[in-house]
This record gives sequence, structure tokens and C-alpha cells, in this order.
Amino acid sequence: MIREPSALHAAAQILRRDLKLAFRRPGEWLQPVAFFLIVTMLFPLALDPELSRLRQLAPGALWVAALLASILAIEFLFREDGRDGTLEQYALSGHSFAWLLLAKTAAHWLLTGLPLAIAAPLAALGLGAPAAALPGILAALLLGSVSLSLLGAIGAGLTLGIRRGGALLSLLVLPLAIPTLVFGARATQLAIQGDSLAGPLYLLAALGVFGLTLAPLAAAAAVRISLE
Amino acid sequence: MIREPSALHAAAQILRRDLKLAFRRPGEWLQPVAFFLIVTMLFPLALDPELSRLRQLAPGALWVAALLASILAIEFLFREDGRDGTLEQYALSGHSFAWLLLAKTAAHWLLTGLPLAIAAPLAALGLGAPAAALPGILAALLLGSVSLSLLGAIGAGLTLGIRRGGALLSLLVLPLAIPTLVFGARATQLAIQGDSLAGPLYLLAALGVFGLTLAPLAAAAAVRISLE
Amino acid sequence: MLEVSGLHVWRGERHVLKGLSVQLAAGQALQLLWPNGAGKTSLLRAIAGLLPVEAGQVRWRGQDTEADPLTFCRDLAYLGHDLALKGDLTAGENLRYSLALRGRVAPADIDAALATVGLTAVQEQLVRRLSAGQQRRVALARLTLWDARLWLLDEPAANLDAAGQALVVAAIEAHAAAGGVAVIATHQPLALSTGVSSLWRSPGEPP
Amino acid sequence: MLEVSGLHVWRGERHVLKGLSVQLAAGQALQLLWPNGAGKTSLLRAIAGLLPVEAGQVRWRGQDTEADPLTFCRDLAYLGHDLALKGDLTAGENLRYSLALRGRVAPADIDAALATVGLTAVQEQLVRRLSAGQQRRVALARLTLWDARLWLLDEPAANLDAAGQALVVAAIEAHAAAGGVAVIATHQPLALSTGVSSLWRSPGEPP
Amino acid sequence: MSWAWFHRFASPPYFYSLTLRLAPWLGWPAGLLIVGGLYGGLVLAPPDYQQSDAFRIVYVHAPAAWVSLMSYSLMAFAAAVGLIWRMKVAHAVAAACAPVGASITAVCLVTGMLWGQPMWGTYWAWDPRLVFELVLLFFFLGYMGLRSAIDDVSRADRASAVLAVVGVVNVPIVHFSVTWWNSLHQAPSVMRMQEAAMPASMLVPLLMSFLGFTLYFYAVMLVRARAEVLRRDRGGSWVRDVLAARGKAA
Amino acid sequence: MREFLDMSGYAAYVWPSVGLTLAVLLANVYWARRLVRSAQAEARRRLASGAQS
Ligand code: HEM
Ligand SMILES: Nc1ncnc2c1ncn2[C@@H]1O[C@H](COP(=O)(O)OP(=O)(O)OP(=O)(O)O)[C@@H](O)[C@H]1O
Ligand SMILES: Nc1ncnc2c1ncn2[C@@H]1O[C@H](COP(=O)(O)OP(=O)(O)OP(=O)(O)O)[C@@H](O)[C@H]1O
Ligand SMILES: [Mg+2]
Ligand SMILES: [Mg+2]
Repeated sequence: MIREPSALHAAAQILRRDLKLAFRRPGEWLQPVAFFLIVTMLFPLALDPELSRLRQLAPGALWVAALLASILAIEFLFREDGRDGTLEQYALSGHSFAWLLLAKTAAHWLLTGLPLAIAAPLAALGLGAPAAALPGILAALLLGSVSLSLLGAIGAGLTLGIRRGGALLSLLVLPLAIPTLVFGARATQLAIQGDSLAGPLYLLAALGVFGLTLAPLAAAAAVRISLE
Repeated sequence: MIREPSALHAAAQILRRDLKLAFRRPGEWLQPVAFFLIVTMLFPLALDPELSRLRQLAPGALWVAALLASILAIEFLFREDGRDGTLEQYALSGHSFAWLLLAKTAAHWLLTGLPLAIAAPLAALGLGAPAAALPGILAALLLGSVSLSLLGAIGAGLTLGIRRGGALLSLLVLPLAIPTLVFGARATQLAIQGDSLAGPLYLLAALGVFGLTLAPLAAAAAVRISLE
Repeated sequence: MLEVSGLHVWRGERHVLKGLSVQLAAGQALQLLWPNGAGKTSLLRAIAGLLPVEAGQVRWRGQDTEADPLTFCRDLAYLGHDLALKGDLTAGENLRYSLALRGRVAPADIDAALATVGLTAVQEQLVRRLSAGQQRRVALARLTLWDARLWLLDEPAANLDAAGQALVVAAIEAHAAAGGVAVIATHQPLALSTGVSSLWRSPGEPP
Repeated sequence: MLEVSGLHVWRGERHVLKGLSVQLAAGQALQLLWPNGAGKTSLLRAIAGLLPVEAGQVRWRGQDTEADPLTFCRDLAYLGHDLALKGDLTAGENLRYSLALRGRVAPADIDAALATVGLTAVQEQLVRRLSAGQQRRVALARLTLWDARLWLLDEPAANLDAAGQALVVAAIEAHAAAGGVAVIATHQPLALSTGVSSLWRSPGEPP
Repeated sequence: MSWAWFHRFASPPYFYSLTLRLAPWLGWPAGLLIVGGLYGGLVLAPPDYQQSDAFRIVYVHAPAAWVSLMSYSLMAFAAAVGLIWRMKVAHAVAAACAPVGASITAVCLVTGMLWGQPMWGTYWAWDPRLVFELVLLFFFLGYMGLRSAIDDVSRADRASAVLAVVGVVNVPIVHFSVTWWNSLHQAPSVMRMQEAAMPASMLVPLLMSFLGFTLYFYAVMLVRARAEVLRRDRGGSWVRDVLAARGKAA
Repeated sequence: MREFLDMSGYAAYVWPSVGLTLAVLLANVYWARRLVRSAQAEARRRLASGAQS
């Protein structure tokens, strides 16, 4: 064995491994997207489906559904690796733990956040958004889903090893996610009205950058504690 | 040891055990309710908060939130017992497996469906429903949550032993739950408008009875398969 | 009492048990010492009815077990790799609730059983806070209280120290003396008296 | 090379390790034969840095391990009750990805290691479809490829048949011969040559 | 500069006896100030020219709002200290802040709602300040929920500390929400130092209330922290001493 | 006095606010003292059991 513990190489391998695992069960990474689409579909069902009203509703429905789908998915970010001892091995691998967890979070975003963002314009169309709004909606969800994944990583770390952590996880992450939700919905609304959405997009990007610097450290601290 | 394998006694013990487990961690059974309240809070946040519009939205938001909260919770119905071998022991206990699973489902409803139904009027108030509508909303959620728990039990059985079953579970259960959602939202709407809601309530009750006869058998078959 | 005849079991693509037959009379214990992956766990689960059987029969007291699984289950105690203990209940509570499925037990009996396996000191601890071997001992206590005629034990001595293994041996001896039957998967032969136990070293050569 | 001095560890309300000290030089293996619940797992995890230490020190090559955990970890291989194997990857893939964290390994080495532990036949199976002992063997193969100087092994022989236990013994002997250090929790003393190994029968009486 | 004071403060016996001595010195003045402030605000102060007597809610609402933000900040700070220096006493302080802070946050919300109905015509509006104050309550609840979900005290301490530190971003959001978004809610009026926005007969009781609530919070928090320190110590000899001392006194 | 209690029509808002606030303040004091007592009792129990073993 050749000793060459490069942090980049390690992260790349974690990414590849997680992607391979996800694709081995093809249905799996499609599930958050499907959940998202079904939930957005529930709204017109539960309400009187009138197009003009639907359109007003669209930003809220879209973002609530995206938030819920991503929280539902984030629960599995560390769970399995925690249970089977993989995280233990990561902690003992001689690399920065936060860095390895960031790689895991990136893989998770590629598998849930990205498909979600790609599916969102479709759902928006179904809720009566005009075609011109779709690029804006896509952009908002791309940026927003990054910070949702990162915030989610903190919550997933904290609730790792807690029985029925899922519900507690949502309790912890939802308050953190409210700014993302508010700005995201605002951006979507502006996009549907045909106005410029640069303002909320900048804010979403800022939240993402903030999360990128803070979340891995917090998640690493949290996971370490629950490994005891 | 006195041999006296009474089915009723066995079911009562399962119920007691599950309730004791839940109360040992006081926060735990409150979590679905908290989730429900937070999700209903998200809607006004993501939308322009105007009271008249909120009120139109209330039935949809309430039922979508209730549905999601109960699906989130149902995931844990069999999971742990499956993992630690308890379900195996139930299957080998010499009692009807479906009957024992029904007892587990009943405990689960007491711990999630009931608190949800009790919290719903509160959330409805926040969404601008008039006070006169609250008894009707409570009744609709009481009936609806029973069939949601039962349907959920089938889904939980099917997805037991599947990695990341949570998202798949929602895919399976959501379509099954659509009738409940539609009638429930309709009942809530009628209650808010001050009309008689007997019609949808009967339908909800019928769904519950249907579920009560069918779901335990289906769940038992599903769980047995995943025990192999 | 237990007759397995011509059993074929598949695990996925693998034909694991190929026409296995064995008979056990009351008071007998059979130790499966097959190598890793030979199918011990599969055999135990197939006898219990947890794995589907492709061909062959399992008979208990002369009855095909598939014909009336509920009655068969009342005579059966299966202890697998998973212990079916709740981490959030104490050892005593765990025993109480799981024994309740099979009848009534006096609390004094539970305490006595826990004392026998040496857990009196940690009786009030949540099971999740017990070490691997201590958890095994709780499962062992449950087994002795179960009052089942047929024991199917998958590596019952795993994680146990020398004293714990002696407890397992004593429990099986007592069970056999009371006319019970036991099938035990293990890698380290248990020191059972030769009248009681037979060893089966590989699925190819019957005991 | 490894010096543990005055170690105090608490598990919840329990003062499990009370001022434990032990020293191991290069080429030595220490077998912990403590009874159930005496704190073997706790000790191994505390040395690895996975459990917080209330008082005392762990030194490796003269350095306090808490001062520079990353460097210490590069020398460390920990094999716990949980094997850190992915059920949805094959044995080969599992080894490939987990070894990648520590450097590069040639695929041929992986195949050779799997052959040594007798898994060539099931190399292409998903790990989830392997029996308990086969999974242990995968973890054993990984251990030998890890190239770590300090091995911490928690019941490495569990679930393994006689041949498998011989593999564990051989691996530890080779590791010690190459100047490695090993601390092993076990209930069945492993047949290591006496020059290499010392037995520690209870936390009260040092080895 | 010496760190001796820091180490002394971090020692559980010292902290225990400190809280024992300090709590009454904070608690009794707090009680007097609160009673005095309320008397001044409810009885002596003239009615507001716009809001008439409804404005008197400010004497409970504004101090409660201030304490809610302060208690969270203190909790996060103590949690950070506990994480960084592995200081049990700091964790005990953080744990003691949460229930008191949460209840006071709830008071702020409820009094705000009771004030909102006469002033804005609605108990609740989805206004940034109100929403983020509610989020603050959720952070407190999440913090306590996380604590109660982990049964090992030391693990619960550290895990919940991470959450407390992460959640502290919410505090400035609540405080500045009125300035950042155009809000229904009143802009800062008391804390503005340039001009006295209200007559002294209104202002003095309000300031008494602020001070009283603050002292009250510290008093109750320190009493709780005393219990938390005791729970965290594993039968050190000082525990025997303080318990014996108490037994004699009782 | 009646005028004072009436709060020029806002009694339904002012008095519940004040009452609730005071109730919460007092309840906090009560809970805190109870916590201390239970912690002391637990510490005693622990010391006693530690002395035995
Ligand atoms: C549920 C409703 C309400 C909530 C959650 C709420 C929240 C808050 C918060 C968090 C503060 C402290 C801000 C800081 O120190 O940075 C505050 C202060 C204050 N609030 Fe409210 N409030 C509510 C309703 C109201 C209403 C209806 C009024 C009056 C019309 C009001 C008047 C005030 C005043 C005068 C202050 C003191 C401002 C200052 O000096 O900084 N609030 N409130
Ligand atoms: N999470 C925990 N919380 C509290 N106490 C624990 C916890 N885990 C273990 N203990 C206690 O600590 C002691 C040592 O446990 P440990 O797992 O280290 O023992 P062990 O020597 O590995 O035993 P075994 O041979 O059974 O695996 C036991 O008495 C156990 O009850
Ligand atoms: N779920 C499964 N799907 C496919 N094959 C499986 C499955 N489980 C086990 N097998 C295969 O069946 C064979 C027998 O497995 P079994 O678990 O019965 O062995 P065992 O004798 O209990 O081994 P061990 O001593 O390692 O526990 C093994 O070769 C294994 O690879
Ligand atoms: Mg096996
Ligand atoms: Mg152990």
C-alpha cells in the first residue's frame, strides 16, 4: 500500500462511493423528487383548483414542498454510516472530519438537491407559473437547496444516534431553514410576477456561503459527540 | 410460568409497552405535533400573509401538514422492532400476527394521531378559522387520522427493511391517503364556512372502518415478507 | 420430536441447504459446528418458519409445522443474532413485556432469572447502557423463562465470558433434562454432557 | 510505543476505568480477557479517542494523542463491534473505498487479501448477502491492508469458525513481527506465541 | 493578566457557593424593581395620547422581549465556552438558561399578541419580528428537546451546545428585523439614546422593569445552575460538604 | 378604582398580560427551587449508594 493520504483524494472517494451506493438502488435518489412532486400535487387536490388562485399559491407550495422533501431526505445523510461504523472510521482516518463530512454532504446534495431543483420548474408549471418564470425558479431552488442541505447536515449530525431522530431533526432544522424559505419563496414570487429577482437571489447565495463555512464544522462537532 | 396465552392480554401488553417506551422520552410523542404546528406555520410565511387568503388556504394547509406529520411518524411504527428482532418474536409468539400489529398500530395512533387531532384546532385558529369551526375540524381529524395510521401501517410494513425506506414509504402511502385528504379537507372547508359537514365525516368514518378490517392483514403479510 | 426431512433452502441465488435431514428426540441437543457461510442461520430460520422452504418438511411432535404454525410457535423459542431487547427499557421490563406474550410470569421469577445470569447489579439500568455480553445475558434469562420445548439458538455464547458460557451450558442441560429439544449453531463446541448433545461438523456428513 | 497512564473513563453514571495504566512496546500484543461489562470496549474506544477521557493520558510514540489526533489516527486501525461495511457494495468495493481514505491500494492486493481470508468465491456478492462470519472476514482482510502500526480489535474472533480464528491469529502474529502493537478484547484467548502476547485477566490485576 | 479568576470560576464548588451567595442579592432587588416598575407603569404613569391605557402592556412586554434575547445570547455564549474549554460549569449555565429563557420568550409572544389585538386588530400577523421571535422560541424548545433526547449529561451538554451556538444568528435578526424589513412592529424607542421619546413618568418605570427583569433572570438562572452543577458532579467530596452544610442549616 | 381596573376598555388585554407575566415569573422561581431540591436528593442518593459499594 502506498502511503499518500491526500485530503482531496479521500473526499473524491467518499463522493464516488456515495454516488455508487445511490445508483445501485436506482429508485432511491428519485424518491425525494417524487415526494416533492406529489406534495405539490396535493395542494390543488386539497384546495379548490382555480388557476388564478393556484398561481398565487405556487411560491409557498413549491418551497414548503422543497423544504419538506429535503428535510425528509437529510435524515439519511449520516444515519446508516453512523450505524454500521463507517463514520467511526472516518473520524479515525487521519483527515479533517469536517472536510470528509462536507464531501458526504456534497454527494447528498447532488442526489437530492440537484434533482429537486431540476424538477421544480416542472411542478411550477403544474401550479400555473408562466414559462418565463422557470429559469428564475430553477436558480432560486439551486441556491436554496445548497443551504438546505448544509443546514440539514447540522441537524442530521445532532440527531444521529437518537431514536426516532427524524421528528426532532425537523424541529431543529425548520427554524434554521426559515430564512431560506422566506427568501426563496420571495424570489419565486418575483419570478412569477415577471420582476427582477436579483435581491433575494443574492441573499440566498449569501446564506449558502455562510452555511458552507459554518455547517461542516458544526456537523463534525455534532457527529463526533454522538459517536461516543 | 402459567400458560395462558390470551390474545387480548398479549395485545394489551404490547400497547402498554409501546406507551411506556414513548413516555420514557417525553419529547418524543410531542414531535409529530410540533412538526405539524411548524409546517402549518410555514405556509403563511412562504405566502403573503393576508388573513382572508389564509382562511381559504386553511383546509389544504391543515390536511397536507397532518398527512405529512403522520407519514413522518409512521415510519417508526415497525422500524425499531424490526431491527432488534422484536417483530420476529411477535411472529413466533403463537398469536395472530395481524392482531399484534393492530395493537402496535393502535398504540401509534394514540401517540401521534390523537395529539395531532387535538392540536389541529389550534393551528386552524392561527390560519384564521372561526371558533365555531373548531369542533368540526377536530372531528374530521380524529376520524381521518385513524385511517391515515392504518394506511401508514401497510406502507411501513412494505418498506420495513428497506434502506432509506422513509421516502419510499411516502410514495406508497400518499396515493393511498388521497381520499382521506380530499374528504378531510372538504369537511374542514365546510366547517370553516359554517355548513354541515356530516357527508364528508361519514365518508371518513367509512374509510376508517375499511382500513380497520383490511390494513392489519396487509401489514402482517408485508412485515412477514421483510422478516425473511 | 423434531424431524427435518429433505430440506432445501435457497438464499437468493444460492442453494444453501440441499436436502438436509435430521431427527431429534426429547432431551437431545444438536450442535451445528459448520464453517462460516455453510447455512447454520439459514437452517434455524427455516425450522422456525421465518425462511421459506423450497422443498422438504419440518415436523414437530409428528405434525407438519407449516400446517399449524401458531401451535408450533407456542412450543418454540428462537434466539437469533438480534436479541429483541428494547434499549429503552430496563432488563426487568424487557422480560416482563416479552414474556407477557406467552402467558403470565411472576415478577419474582424474573428477578430470580436475572440473578442467575448475574445481572442483579444492573437490573435497573436501561438495556442500551449494558455491554454486549450483559445484553446477551438478558436474552439468556428470557430464554430460560420462556418454557418452550424447542430451542433454536444462533451462537448463544457469542460475546459471553467464560462464566457466561457456563451459564449457557447449564441452561441447555436443564432444558434437555426437562425433555426439551435444542438446535444450536456455534463455533466453539459447548461443553454439554455427551449423552445429551451430538456434534454436527459439516452439512455434508450427518451427525 | 503505546503508554496508557492513569486512565479514568466514565460511561454515564458508571466509573468504568479507574486509573488504568499499561505500556506496550513494538511487537507486542495485549489480550484483554476481562469479564463481561468490565470495560474492554470502553478502553479500546478511549485509546482511539472516541470516548472522552476524564483523567489520564494516552501516549503514542511518546506523544500525547490528544495533542495531535490526526497524526495518531494515521497509525491506528480500530475494528469494533460494528464492521463499517456497506451492505450494498461487494467485498472488493468495500475494501477499495475504505482503503482509499488512507492512500492508494492496487486492486491486485485487494484480491489477494480476500483470497487469504477465503472469500474468493463470494467476492462479487453484495456484503449484505454474506453470513455473519463472512462479513467478519471481509473486515479482517481490510485490517491487514490498512498498514497501521496500532491495532485495536474488539472481539475479532466473534462469529468466526476455527479456520477463521486461525486467520486472526496469523494476522496478529504477522503484525507483531513487523513491529506493530495490538490491543485485543476477547473472551477466548487467541493462540498467539507467548513472546508476542500477554494476557490481562481482569482490570484489577495488571498483566 | 492571570487566568486564576477564570479557573476559580470554573471550579464547581466555588461556583456552587457563589450562586448560593449571589442569588438572594439579585432576587430581592429584582422583585422590588419589578413591583415598583409595574406600580409606576400601571398606576402612576399617564395614559398614552395615542394608545390610551393599552400601552401599559409595554411594562411587561418590552422587558420580557429584552430578556428573551439576552437569555439566548447568554446561553449561546456559555455553551461556546463550555465547548471550547470543556468547562462543566459553563454547560450548567447554558442548561439553566434554556427553560427560563423559553418561558420568558413565551411571555413576550403572548403579551405581544394581547397587545396586537387592540393595536393592529389581530392577535397574530406574519411579520418578520413576530416570526423570528417565534423562531427564537423554537430554538429554545429544540435545545431542550435535544437535551432531553440524550440521556448522558455530558453528551447532551455538548450536542445541545452546538445547536445553541448555531442558533445565535437568530438574535440579531430579531433585533434588527424592524430596521431591515418594513414592519408592523414598533421601531426601537426606548433603546434610542438621542432624545427621550417619552416623559419621565413613563420612562422611569419602564427602566425599572428592564432592570428588574434582567436581575430576576440572573437570579433564577443561577438557582437552576446550582442544581445543574450538582447533577454534573460525580460525587466529589465537595458535594458531601455542601449537602452536610445544608443539612445542618435545615 | 373601577376606572383603574377598566383600563379605559383595554382591561381584557392589559390584565391578562400582567397576570400571565407574574404567574410565569413565580412559576419559574418555584420550578428552579424544586430542581435544586431534587438535584440535592439525587446527589444524596448517589453518595449513599457510592458509600455502600
Ligand atoms: C406577538 C407579537 C409581538 C412580538 C413577538 C413582539 C416582539 C418584540 C421583541 C422581540 C421586542 C424586543 C426588540 C429588541 O429588544 O430588539 C419587542 C419590543 C417592543 N415591542 Fe413588541 N412584539 C409584539 C407585539 C407588539 C405590539 C402589538 C406592540 C405595540 C403596538 C409592541 C411594542 C413593542 C415596544 C414598544 C417594544 C420596545 C421597543 C424598544 O424599545 O426596543 N410589540 N417586541
Ligand atoms: N452507553 C453507556 N452508558 C452507560 N453505561 C454504559 C454504556 N455502555 C456501557 N456501559 C457500562 O459500562 C461498563 C463497561 O462496558 P463495556 O462495553 O466497555 O464492557 P465490555 O468489557 O466491552 O463488556 P462485553 O464483554 O460485554 O462486551 C458496563 O458495565 C456497561 O454497563
Ligand atoms: N440474504 C441473503 N441473500 C443471499 N444469500 C445469502 C443471504 N444471507 C446469507 N446468504 C448466503 O447463504 C449462505 C449461508 O448463510 P448463513 O447465514 O446461513 O451461514 P451461517 O452458517 O450462519 O454462517 P456464519 O457462521 O458466518 O454465521 C452464505 O454463503 C451466505 O453467503
Ligand atoms: Mg450465522
Ligand atoms: Mg464489549
